[in-house]
Formats: sequence, C-alpha cells, structure tokens
Amino acid sequence: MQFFFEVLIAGLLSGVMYSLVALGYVLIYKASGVFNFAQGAMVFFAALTAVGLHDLGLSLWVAVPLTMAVMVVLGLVTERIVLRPLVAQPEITLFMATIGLSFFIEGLAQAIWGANVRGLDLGIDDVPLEWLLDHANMAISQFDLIAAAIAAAMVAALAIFFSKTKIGRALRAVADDHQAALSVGIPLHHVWGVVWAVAGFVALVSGLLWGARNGVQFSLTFLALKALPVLILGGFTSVPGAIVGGLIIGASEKLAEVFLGPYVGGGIDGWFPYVLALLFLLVRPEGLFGEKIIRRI
Amino acid sequence: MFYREAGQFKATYEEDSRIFPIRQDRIVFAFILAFAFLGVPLLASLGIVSNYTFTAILTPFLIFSLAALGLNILTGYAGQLSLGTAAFMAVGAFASYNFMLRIEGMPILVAFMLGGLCAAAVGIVFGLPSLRIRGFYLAAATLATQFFIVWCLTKVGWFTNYSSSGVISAQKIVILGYTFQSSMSKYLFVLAVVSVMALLAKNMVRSNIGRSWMAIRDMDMAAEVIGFRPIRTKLMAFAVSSFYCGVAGALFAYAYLGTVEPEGFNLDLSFRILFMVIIGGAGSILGSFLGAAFIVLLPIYLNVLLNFTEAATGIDLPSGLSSSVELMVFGSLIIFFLIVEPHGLARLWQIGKEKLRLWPFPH
Amino acid sequence: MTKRIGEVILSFTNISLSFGGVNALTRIGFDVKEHEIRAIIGPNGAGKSSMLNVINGVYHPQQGEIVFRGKARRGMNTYESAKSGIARTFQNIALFKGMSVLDNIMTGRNLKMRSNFLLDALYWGPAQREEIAHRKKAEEIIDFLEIQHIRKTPVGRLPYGLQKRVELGRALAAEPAILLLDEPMAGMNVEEKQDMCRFILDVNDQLGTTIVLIEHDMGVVMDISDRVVVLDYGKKIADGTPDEVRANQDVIDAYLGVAH
Amino acid sequence: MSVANAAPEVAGLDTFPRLLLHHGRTQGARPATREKDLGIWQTWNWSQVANEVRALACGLAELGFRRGDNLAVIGDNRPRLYWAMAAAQCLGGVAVPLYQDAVAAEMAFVLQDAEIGFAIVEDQEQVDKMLEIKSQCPALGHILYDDPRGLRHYTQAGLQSLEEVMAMGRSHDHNQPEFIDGEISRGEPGDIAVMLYTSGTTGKPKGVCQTHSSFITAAKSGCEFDRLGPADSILSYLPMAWVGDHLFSYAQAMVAGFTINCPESGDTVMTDLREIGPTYYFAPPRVFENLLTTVMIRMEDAGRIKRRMFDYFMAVARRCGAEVLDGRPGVAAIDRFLYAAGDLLVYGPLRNVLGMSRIRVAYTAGAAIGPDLFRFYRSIGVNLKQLYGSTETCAAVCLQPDGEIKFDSVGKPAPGVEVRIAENGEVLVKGKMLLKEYYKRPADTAEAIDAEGYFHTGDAGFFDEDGHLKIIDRAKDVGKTAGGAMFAPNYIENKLKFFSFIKEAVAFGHGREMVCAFINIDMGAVGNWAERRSISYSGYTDLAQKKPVYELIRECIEKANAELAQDPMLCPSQVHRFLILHKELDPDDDELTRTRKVRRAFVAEKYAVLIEALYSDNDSQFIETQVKFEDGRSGMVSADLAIMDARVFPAQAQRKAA
Repeated sequence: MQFFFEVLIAGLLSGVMYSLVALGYVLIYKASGVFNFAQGAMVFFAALTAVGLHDLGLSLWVAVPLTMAVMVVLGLVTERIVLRPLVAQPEITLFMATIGLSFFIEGLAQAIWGANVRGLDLGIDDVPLEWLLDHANMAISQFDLIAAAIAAAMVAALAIFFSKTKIGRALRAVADDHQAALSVGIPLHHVWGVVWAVAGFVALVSGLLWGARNGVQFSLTFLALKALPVLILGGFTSVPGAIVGGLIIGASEKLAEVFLGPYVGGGIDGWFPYVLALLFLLVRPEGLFGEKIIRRI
Repeated sequence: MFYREAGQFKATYEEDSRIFPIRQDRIVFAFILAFAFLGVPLLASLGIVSNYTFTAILTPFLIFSLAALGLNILTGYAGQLSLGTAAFMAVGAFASYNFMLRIEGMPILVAFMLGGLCAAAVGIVFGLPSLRIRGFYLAAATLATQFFIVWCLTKVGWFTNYSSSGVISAQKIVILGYTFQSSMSKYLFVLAVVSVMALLAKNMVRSNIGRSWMAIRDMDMAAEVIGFRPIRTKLMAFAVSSFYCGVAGALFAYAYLGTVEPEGFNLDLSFRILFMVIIGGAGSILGSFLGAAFIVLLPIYLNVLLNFTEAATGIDLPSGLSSSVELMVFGSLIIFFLIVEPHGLARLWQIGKEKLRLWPFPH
Repeated sequence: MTKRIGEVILSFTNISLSFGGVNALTRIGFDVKEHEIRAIIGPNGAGKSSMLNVINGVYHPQQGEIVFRGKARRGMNTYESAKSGIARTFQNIALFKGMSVLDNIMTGRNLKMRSNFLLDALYWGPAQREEIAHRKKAEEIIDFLEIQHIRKTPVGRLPYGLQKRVELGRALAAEPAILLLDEPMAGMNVEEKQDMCRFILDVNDQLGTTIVLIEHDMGVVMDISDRVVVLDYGKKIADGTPDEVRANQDVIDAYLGVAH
Repeated sequence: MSVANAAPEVAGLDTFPRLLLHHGRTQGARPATREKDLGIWQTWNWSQVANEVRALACGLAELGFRRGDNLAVIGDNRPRLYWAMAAAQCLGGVAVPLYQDAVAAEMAFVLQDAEIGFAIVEDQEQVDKMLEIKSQCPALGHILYDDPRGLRHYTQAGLQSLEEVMAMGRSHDHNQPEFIDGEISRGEPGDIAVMLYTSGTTGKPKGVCQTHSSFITAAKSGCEFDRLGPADSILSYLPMAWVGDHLFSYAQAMVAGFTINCPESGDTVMTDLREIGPTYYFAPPRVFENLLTTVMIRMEDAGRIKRRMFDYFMAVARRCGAEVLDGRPGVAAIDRFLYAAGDLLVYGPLRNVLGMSRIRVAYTAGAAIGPDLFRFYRSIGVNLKQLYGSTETCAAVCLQPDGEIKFDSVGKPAPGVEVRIAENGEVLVKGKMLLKEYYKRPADTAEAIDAEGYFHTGDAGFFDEDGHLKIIDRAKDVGKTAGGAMFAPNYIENKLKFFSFIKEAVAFGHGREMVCAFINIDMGAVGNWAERRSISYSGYTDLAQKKPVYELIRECIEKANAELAQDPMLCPSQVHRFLILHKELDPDDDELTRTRKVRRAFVAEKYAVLIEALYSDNDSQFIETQVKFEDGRSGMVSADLAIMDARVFPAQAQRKAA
C-alpha cells in the first residue's frame, strides 16, 4: 500500500514539474493563441546555456542570470521575427512555425554548446529523505521534494502574476479578445514580449531542475511532448487546468508505468499520457477548465 | 514564353479535364518520365550516374516523395495536420515484412499492398478523434499514434520476429523470378511504384473524393451543408493517406535501408516529411516531389558547403556542427516559407509558369 | 406571366430555439408552398438566421414540429436535409476558397455522384463518364449565372458580388427542391442587387425551385417575394403578402429607426 | 499550302446549298462549325451541318416558307443563324441578316422594306424587339428563336423555338427526303442568295441583292488568291449583316470548306481568338488599333529589363520585319539573326498571346489604316493585308498579293474583276461579283450601274506605276487645284491624321493655287508631349498656339509632304501653309457629323476669314467664334491664330523602300 503512495507521491512531484512546463505553454497560448511547440527546445536551450556557461567557469549565480537574459532576448526575438508576421494566421500554421522554431533552437543550442550530455549539480543529492524513511518508511527523493517545492513556488508566483499584476490582467484581456485589448490601449506587442520573456524564464527553471535530475541532454526537448497531454487534459487556456492536469498526468504516468508497465513490457510512459488525454478529449473536447468551444456558421 | 497555346482549344470535356491541358506541359512531362526511366539508367551504364546517386539521392527522394504525397493528401488536401506519418510508414514496413515472413510464396507487391492496407486500417483508427477534435488537438492525437505504434513494434516481439535487437532485415524483392538486387534496379522498381501511385493520387484529387477533401479543409460547415459527410470524408483521407505512407514505409525498408528497427520511424522522420509538405507546397502533388527533393538534397549540399569552408578557411569545424546547422536551416526554412510563401515551392513554380504563359506581358 | 404556386411543402408549428437560456426563436409557425418565393425579414438579431439554420438542420429546436413533404422531422442533421433536397447559401460567403469556380459548383453535385474513390483513382470508364456528365450540368449552371469568364478562377480572387453568385451556383448544382438564401443581397451595390434579383426570379421561374430567403433590408425583397414572414426578437410579428406586411403596424414599428 | 488544302474544283457547285451538300458528302467528317458553349468548343462536322440545314429548311417549308421569300436573320454570330441562311437558300429563299444591335425602330424599316414573313432570331432580347414592331410589320408571321432562355412564358402566336421547327423538319425530311433535294436542284446560280442592307449614312438603307453566283465568284477568287482550303479556320465575330463577315464566314467557308468558329460572347472574343488560333483572320482597322494599344499599355507595367528588350526588338522589327515577312532580299545577315532572336523572345510570344500565331492571311478593310499600325503587325510576322470592296461588290474588288504589300494601296484587282478609272477619278468596277440590283429600287440601280455594266463605287482613286489601286477619297469630294492637279482632301487629311499629334485636319485647295490646312491637335498626345518638355499651358486654345507645338505640327506636315511628293499624282497636293485652330471641331457646333466626318462646306463658311488668311501672306489672324459647352450654354472664344509655312518637296520618281 505505502509503496503505492511512494509511487503516487513521486508521480505528483514530477507532475508539479509538468505543470511548470505546461504553464509556459498556457502563458503564450493565452496571450497569442500559439501552441508553442518550441517550449521544449527552449527548456533544452536554457539548461544547456546555463550549464555551458557554468562549465566555462562561471558560478551558477552568474551563469543563471546571464542565461535568463539570453532567454529573454530569445523570447523577444522570436516574438518579433516569427510570430508578428504570422499574426492572424490559422492556429495550425503558427503551430507548424513553432515546430520549425524548435528545430532552429535545438540546432542553435547544439551548434554553440555541442551535442554531448552535460551534468548539472545544484548541490542537492538525489537521495531518499531520511525523515520520511524513518517515520513513514517511504522512499521519497529529497531532490524531487525540493525541485517540486521550487516548481510549486514558481507555479504559485505565475498564478499570482496572472491574476494580480497589471500586466497579468492585460494579458488576460488580450487572451479574451485581441481587438478589444487593442482598443482599450493595451500594447499587444509589449504583452507578447513579456509573455515570451516569462516563458523563457519558466523554461530556464524547468530546464535546470530536469537537467540536474537527468543530465542536460537532447531528451529535454521531449518535455514539450510531455506537456501536450497535460494541456489537452487541462485546457490550453487555463492556469489551474495546467496545474491539475500536470499532477494527474505525472501521477497516472508513474502509476501506470509501475503497475501496468510490467505486464506490457514497460516504457509506456511515452504514450500513456496521450491515450489518457485523448480518451478524456473524446468526452470533453474543451479540457478540464477550458471554455466551451461553440462553432458558428 | 515557350508556352505557345494559341490554337490549343478544347472540343470535349475529356480534353479539358486532362491532367496536363497544355501541350507543352505534356511534352515536358513525357520527357522527364523518359529521362527517369531510360535516361538515368543509360547514364548509369555509362558510369556518369554513380551507385551513390542511386542509394543516397534518387531512391530516398522517390520514397520520401511518396510519403510526402501521403501526408499531403491528409494535411494539404483534407486539412488534417498529422505528426504520425512515420508511424504509418512503420506499420506498412513491418506489416509487409510479416506478410512476407509468415505467408509462403507471398508476392512482394501484394505484401506491399497489404502493408499499405494495414497502415490504412491503423490510420482510420487513429483518425477517429479527428471527428471530435481539430487543429493541434488532432496533432496531439497523431503524436500519440507516433509514440504508441513505435512502442508497440518495439515491445511486441512478434512484429519483429523476436529479433533481439528489434532490427528486422527485409526480404529480397523478387518479382516473376527477377531479383531487384542492384541499386539501379531498386531505383527503377521504386520509380515505377511511385509513378503509378502519384497518378492515382492525382486522379483522386481532381475528382469527387478530392473535392470532398478540399471542401472539408476550406469550410467544413459548408461542406456538411452541401452533403459531404465529414466522418466519411475525413476517415477516407486518413485511410488513403496512411495507405500511401504505408507503402512508402515498405519501400523505405525494402528498397532503401534493407534493415530497419522501429526507432528508425521516429518522430523526427515524421517532422521531416511534414517539412517536405510545407516547403514543397501543401495541397499539391508536384509539391510533394519538390519538397522531398529539397529536403533530401539540402543536407548533402550543406555538408559540401561546410567541407568547402573548412578547406577554404583551414579551421576544422566541430564534428556535430553540420547536423546542428542542418537543424537550424530546416527550422528557419520552415518559418520562412510559412511567412513568405505558405504554398511552398509548388506555388513559386506555378507563378513562374504563369509568367511564361503571359510573356511578354507582365504577370 | 402566370405563376403556378403549389401545395404546402414545408411547414413549422411553434418552433422554439434557445441557446443557454437565451431565446433565439419563440413559438414560430409558418409554412412554405411549392414554387413560391418566401421571404423571412426582420431587423438584425430578429432570429432570421436561426430560423434558416433550423430549416436545414444546423440547429435543432427544443420544441416545435417541422413537416417537410408530409414527413415530420425534428432531429434531422445537415447531411440528411441536404439529401432530402434542401440547399442553401450563407450570409457571409462560405465558398471553398482554395478551389476554382467550376470545382466549387461541382462540389454541389456530390450527392448526385455514384462512383467510389477507387474508380475515381483510376479516373477511367464509369468514373470519367460520370465526372463529365456532372461537368455538363455544372457548365449549364455557369451559363445560367453568366459567369463563364471566371470558370477557372480560384474563388478567393473574385469580387464579393461574383462570389455570392458562385455560391448560388453551388447551391443550384444540387438541383434542390427548396433553396435557402441567407441575405443574398447583403453588401451588394445596386447593380449587383438587380442582377441577383433577376437570377433568383429566373431560378424560381425556370427551374421551379421553391425559395426561402431572409433579408435584413425590406426594399428589394418586397418586389420579388410572394409571401413574407416578419420576425422581431425571435417572435413572428407578421405573415402575408408583401402589401399586407407593408401595411402592418407592428412591422412599421419594428422597422422604425432601422436603417435601410 | 498543300494540295490537300485546296478549294474543291467540281462542276455544278454553283449555289450555296449544293456546295454544302458537296462538303457533306466529300469531307463529311471534317469540322465545319464550332461554337464556344458550356466551356468547350462544340463542333459540328460538315455532314452534321448539312443535316441540320436540311432539317431547318424542311421545318421552314412546313411553316410555309416559299421560294423567293425573305428570311430575316438577327443575332450574334451563332451556328444556327448561319445555317438558317443556308436553309432559306435551299428553299430558293433569300437570307436577310440584320445588325443585331440595331434598335427595334431601325429594324422595322428593313422588315417592312423586305416584306419579311419569317424572322429567325437569337434570343429573348431580339424576340422582344420583334414583338415590339410586329404591329408595324403585318407580314411578320413567324418568329423563331435559338436560345429559349426567359421565353417560357411567351405565348404570342407565331413564336416558336428553332428546336421545335427543326424537329418538325427532321421527321419531314425523314419521310420525304426527295423534297429538299428537289428544292435544292431547282435553285439557280442567278437566284438572289442574300440581301445585305447598306447602313445608310445617306438616306434610308438600301437592300443590296446578291446572287449565288456573284458571292461564289467573289469567294472563289479570294480563296484561290490566298490558297484557302478545308484546313483553314476563321473566327466569326463581326456582325453577320456586314458584307465582310458574309464573305469570309459564309461564302468563302462554303466555297473552300473551312471551319468557322463562333465566340462564346462579345466580351470573350479575345480569349476565344487565342484559344482557336485561326489561320485566317479579318478585322476592321480599329480592332487592330485597339489591340496594339492594349499591347502597349500592358507593356507599360512590365519590368524595366523586359521593356528594354521589347523596345529593342520592336526597333529591329520596324527595321527589317516586313522585309523578312515578304522574303525580300537585301536584309543584312545580322538583321536576320536579330529578327530570329526577336521572334523567339518577343514576336512569337506576342503573336501567341494575341492569338495570331497560326494566322496565314489576315485582312483589314472598311477604312484607311495607319501605316505605323499596318507596319507593326506585318513586322511581328502577321501577314496582314488590305482589300477593297463594298457591299455592292461582295467586298472583293482589289486585294494585296503576298509579297507586294504597300502601306498606302489596296492592292491589285482580284481575278475576274475589271477596274477602270473614270476621267473624274471615280473607280468603276465590272465583274460577276456585282450586285444584281437594289431591292425594289430600279432608279438607284440604274444610277449605280451604267450602260456598259460598270458599277460606280463613288470612290476616287488611281493606279500607281505597278498597277496597285490607290483609293484617295470619296469621288464627290475630289476637286482640282487652280493648277489643274487633282485635289483629294480626305486623302491628305487622313495622311495627317495618322500622326498621333493630329486629331482633325481640314484641307483646302479646290480652285486654289496651293493646298492649305486647318489642324486640330490631339489634346492627349500633344499634352503629354508638352508636359515632358515642361511646357505649361492653361487649356486647348493656349496649348494650340504655343510656338513649339506649331513646330511639332510642322514636322508632321512636312513628313506627310515628303510622302506625297513621292507620287506624281499627289505631289501638287502638298500642304504649303497651315494653322492650328483655337477650338476643337465639334459635332455640337455642327462642324463634324455624329460619325466625326468633317462638314467641309460648313467649316469653310464658318472660318472663311481664316481661309482667306491662309491664302494671304500675313502670318497671324484674329478670330472669334461661338461655342456650345457641355451644359448647352454657349460662349465666345477668340484668339490670334498664327499661320505657318511648311516645307514642300519637288516631285520625285523613285520611292524609298516602304
């Protein structure tokens, strides 16, 4: 039983991180109606840059802010060069554009930092937390806990950023109706700029956490693919959706892997979330918290 | 300019609905075909076209064209974005393999057909969500296909005939006792298959089924109101598209690689083919070929370029560079085309042709 | 010239339709006779389009009964209504932008086509013969609507007025029993409106098609339609010949201040 | 052309119905008529056409159409309307094509004059006209229409669709095929085949009666002249009532057995022309002019390089194109090469987009054509030629033989045509292609055809030294200078008007010792010219009196003089002095006819002072004239008009190569 909880918690913890990545998408989707497939590439790029700078001898305290700056620039540039010319194009076109973007970013990252795996040490070791081991006899990685904590903090911060801050409200306005937003004098391009910058920041954090866990490598880009089911589940425009969805996916994925996997030969975490999400989709196309889609003629 | 159309009038609808209504086009196309079927082998026998050209350029080009054609039917004509092309190819390849393996004296072409049909079946199953969902929700669904299929093929040993590494080695291509061994013979084999299937595709897109696809793509509500059944139309698109991809996959395994593992049909391949469609031109048969040619040749030229710069500058660039540069170029090209010419090379070609037809007047 | 108006072909009894509590239509009832031109008019937001959408099965009314050719039908979907001979055009043009005028009109013939996709793929024998037979029909419509010169132009490139004409052509291609026109003259200049009127009358006269059209602007409609229903805020406020309707006080009130 | 493409030489083919049946038998499978309809070129071969015509004829007979009756044919160029003419002729009747764009009232006159009982018309529009005037034309009993659209509810008596009539006829023909054959065999070459009404610029229109033999002779000579045969094809788009179309699209098609193609509608003619790519083409000068203008306009917005190339090769073509086309010797090898290059890059494609790439022979007639215009088409390799004729002569008096093209002549007399110049300079014509008579107008007939059987064309002209006829003017306008030399104002004026800068010109000289002229500048052309030279001007009157403008016009006139000087007959007609009028000649001021022909008498009287000034030696003259404005108000314009001398050239025998 308590093994089940172990798995569940581990799942939830990684779920938190999914939520974090997913938030990156929600941000951009809300603001500019783009499903930014390149988010994963950004994660990879951010992590790689940070580590790269670190390996060049810079302390993390320098490397991370520096990377942050880079990510902001990258975000702004993307918004300017890729998305503005495509504004008012069908979603699917934008989507394909971001696929192209992700290729570009991945290529760029590797062109600069090379293709080999780099380790990242945040000074937290991936060992079970004694306390829990002693008291509840559960093996929960303290790294996971801390990572999750950070992620949770970020998620909270973003949630607040959305609902409370001026820019956040502007952002929601934009999400609801571009024209209206323009008419009440919200400078779209600024909002988008900010959003992409924030997305870059999110990418960096998740990049560092995941990187520290599994090493900074190309596979980080697949985070994007992990986030997709989360969004389908939670709805592309909903912050709570992203959070809950992340948790559900994280947990169910782990559970499935551990309890289902053995019977089918394992490795099902690659597609299980999707199937889950799709089944859900057939029931509720707009996702958990997404607004209902009404088709007019 | 070279189009001299005066006097090429149409006295029957048959003439008017030809694939190439303009005589000059017919001539040029006939020439191209003749060159592909006779000219190339001739040059090869003269040693002008090397083995490498066949194995590394011509054959893959044709196979990718077929796959792109398949995806184009689904995405370009029916407007349903799919990221699972490689999966359907995989189904085609592995199905054909198993038919060959398990049924005594199974003719290879039949095996390919059956492989395609299996792919079509899978396509229909994974196309089902398209009835409820659209846009990139659907893309997500096809992603699931991608992962699920590859996973299945890897995990279920039966598909790979329990080969430890999961790698299968395709049987020989034998038709009427003749074994397609040499790279050139394989090329001709592929060429024949692709030509026929391209013709069939062209016929489909210019008749009712094709119109139904485009109708759904352009304005699904209206399409429904004038009597196209969305379900039927979309699933048909999925089926036909997957069939083409399936056959392409089979050729990929049999005529190109020889030995494949499920991982050979990964997401990256899907993207590659999607790129072919975007760059070549969504909604154009010709575009599929142009796109494939472009994507096949680009890396080759990039390498040449890099080697050249290395030689010229004397600096030796890091080993992985060419591949990452390739990624960057692909990426930026996609973005470029989506922004500048969403209809891809095919449209550019078309515009150029129009110019020639109006010459000396401006377009 | 004499017009032969036939029996009632389509009738509605207290149709009600609402979206999430908002009532689009409340207890609407009227009928359409064969071969007549029946207009539904009313100020913006009167529920005209909703009514049309009910007729060809885009919306399903919560209550009420629709009788078409003696058969009662409630939950008929768009495909079935198309099958049963109802064609329509749309207020904001819904042509297939990527296709030529000819192809757009050909799509209208799809319900009449028998050949399957395998024959299509071969484009040979029956498939080709059928394709060509339908091409002839399409060409007749093109001729009828006088759009020969744009036959092969992609509809996306056409001016608004012509697009409307092409859309009419696509609907006609289905040889419908009832033709629904959703604001056929919206956004047209005087000349285009006159053309459109001529075509509508010709269709009704030469092909004997029953026509139900909705218009926001009273002007033109009154001249061409046999009977008119007036809706306002989802309620029927008048029904009768153009003259009767013109005289009706409620109608005048409803239209007071409405620009036209 | 090959022997396969030679007009049939069979005896007894002396009426159109016989020709038709002959083609039906001998080349039944070859295309006879095409019409762009429902998106494709619907095609009827000769045997089909023969049958259609038989059916139509029988139908007409059933309705009571009898030998000698007149059948009105009204509409755009439609196969069935052409067949209707043949059908009428089968029954020994007469086809009377009318101008389809005429208003009902105008038609009424013809219908009455020709006692029309049967009218075959194209569509609702024409039917409405017929019904409108039915009351005035009691004879008109049957109106048959080709296109039923919109006529479903017409219930008038005598109104019937051609379809029904032909169905009727088919069964009739099926039951007693000998009937129609009999009718045809009773036909005589001397019978009147067609009656063409001359658009009456003077008085009421007259019905010109032409027999089978006259039109067949005319057609034959034309076909032999240009070796036309079954392989040729032509686009029939000019009014069927016009003698030109009747000769080319009916008579010659019947004789040579080539294909006629009817365009989809008036506004698709250009595209249809391009699709069909005829081998034989006919158009009045204005059509060629409009084409050229469109070409130039479209080239305006071409890219710079392309335009450069175009201009360059056009220059090459001007230099040697015509010579290359005529295969004349003495073209430099380099020019030949350049022309070949140009043909690949410009002329060929241009001919193609104009739909002229297959043209072997193209004719123009009906009005004087500007040399530049004429030269343009010949230089890009279109074998454009001029012919001379009129309704009364089946439009077949003179033609330009290949290789002997002169820009200002109408060529040599057609085979079997006798042309004589009366001492007053009028052109007299004799031959089998002459009209039989003016319908019910013996007086006019007698006046037109003299005792020796010469037809008086009313045109003045003369033969140049190599036997080419030059038409210079309407005979009645030709005068004599005091020196006794012939003076042909129109000819001079046309020469001047060919310059784009000159809009109108009025030449004087009858009974004077020299020729002088009034000039109207072309506001558009001269305006542009002035702007390019940054000459500012307030309006016409101002611009007209600018010194540089006078210089410009003088150059034009001197060019014209130089050309006139080349011809001994015309040398004395060179313009010595001219002035530019202060106002544009205007129909509203009765200075021009509605068809923009100069009313010289009126002008001469109105501007007497100016004329006097021209023949005095003062170099300016004040004038004040009344003008009507658009809004009908009238006012005065006055100006001091400068008068300028133009250089004249001595007569010279040798001509510079055209």
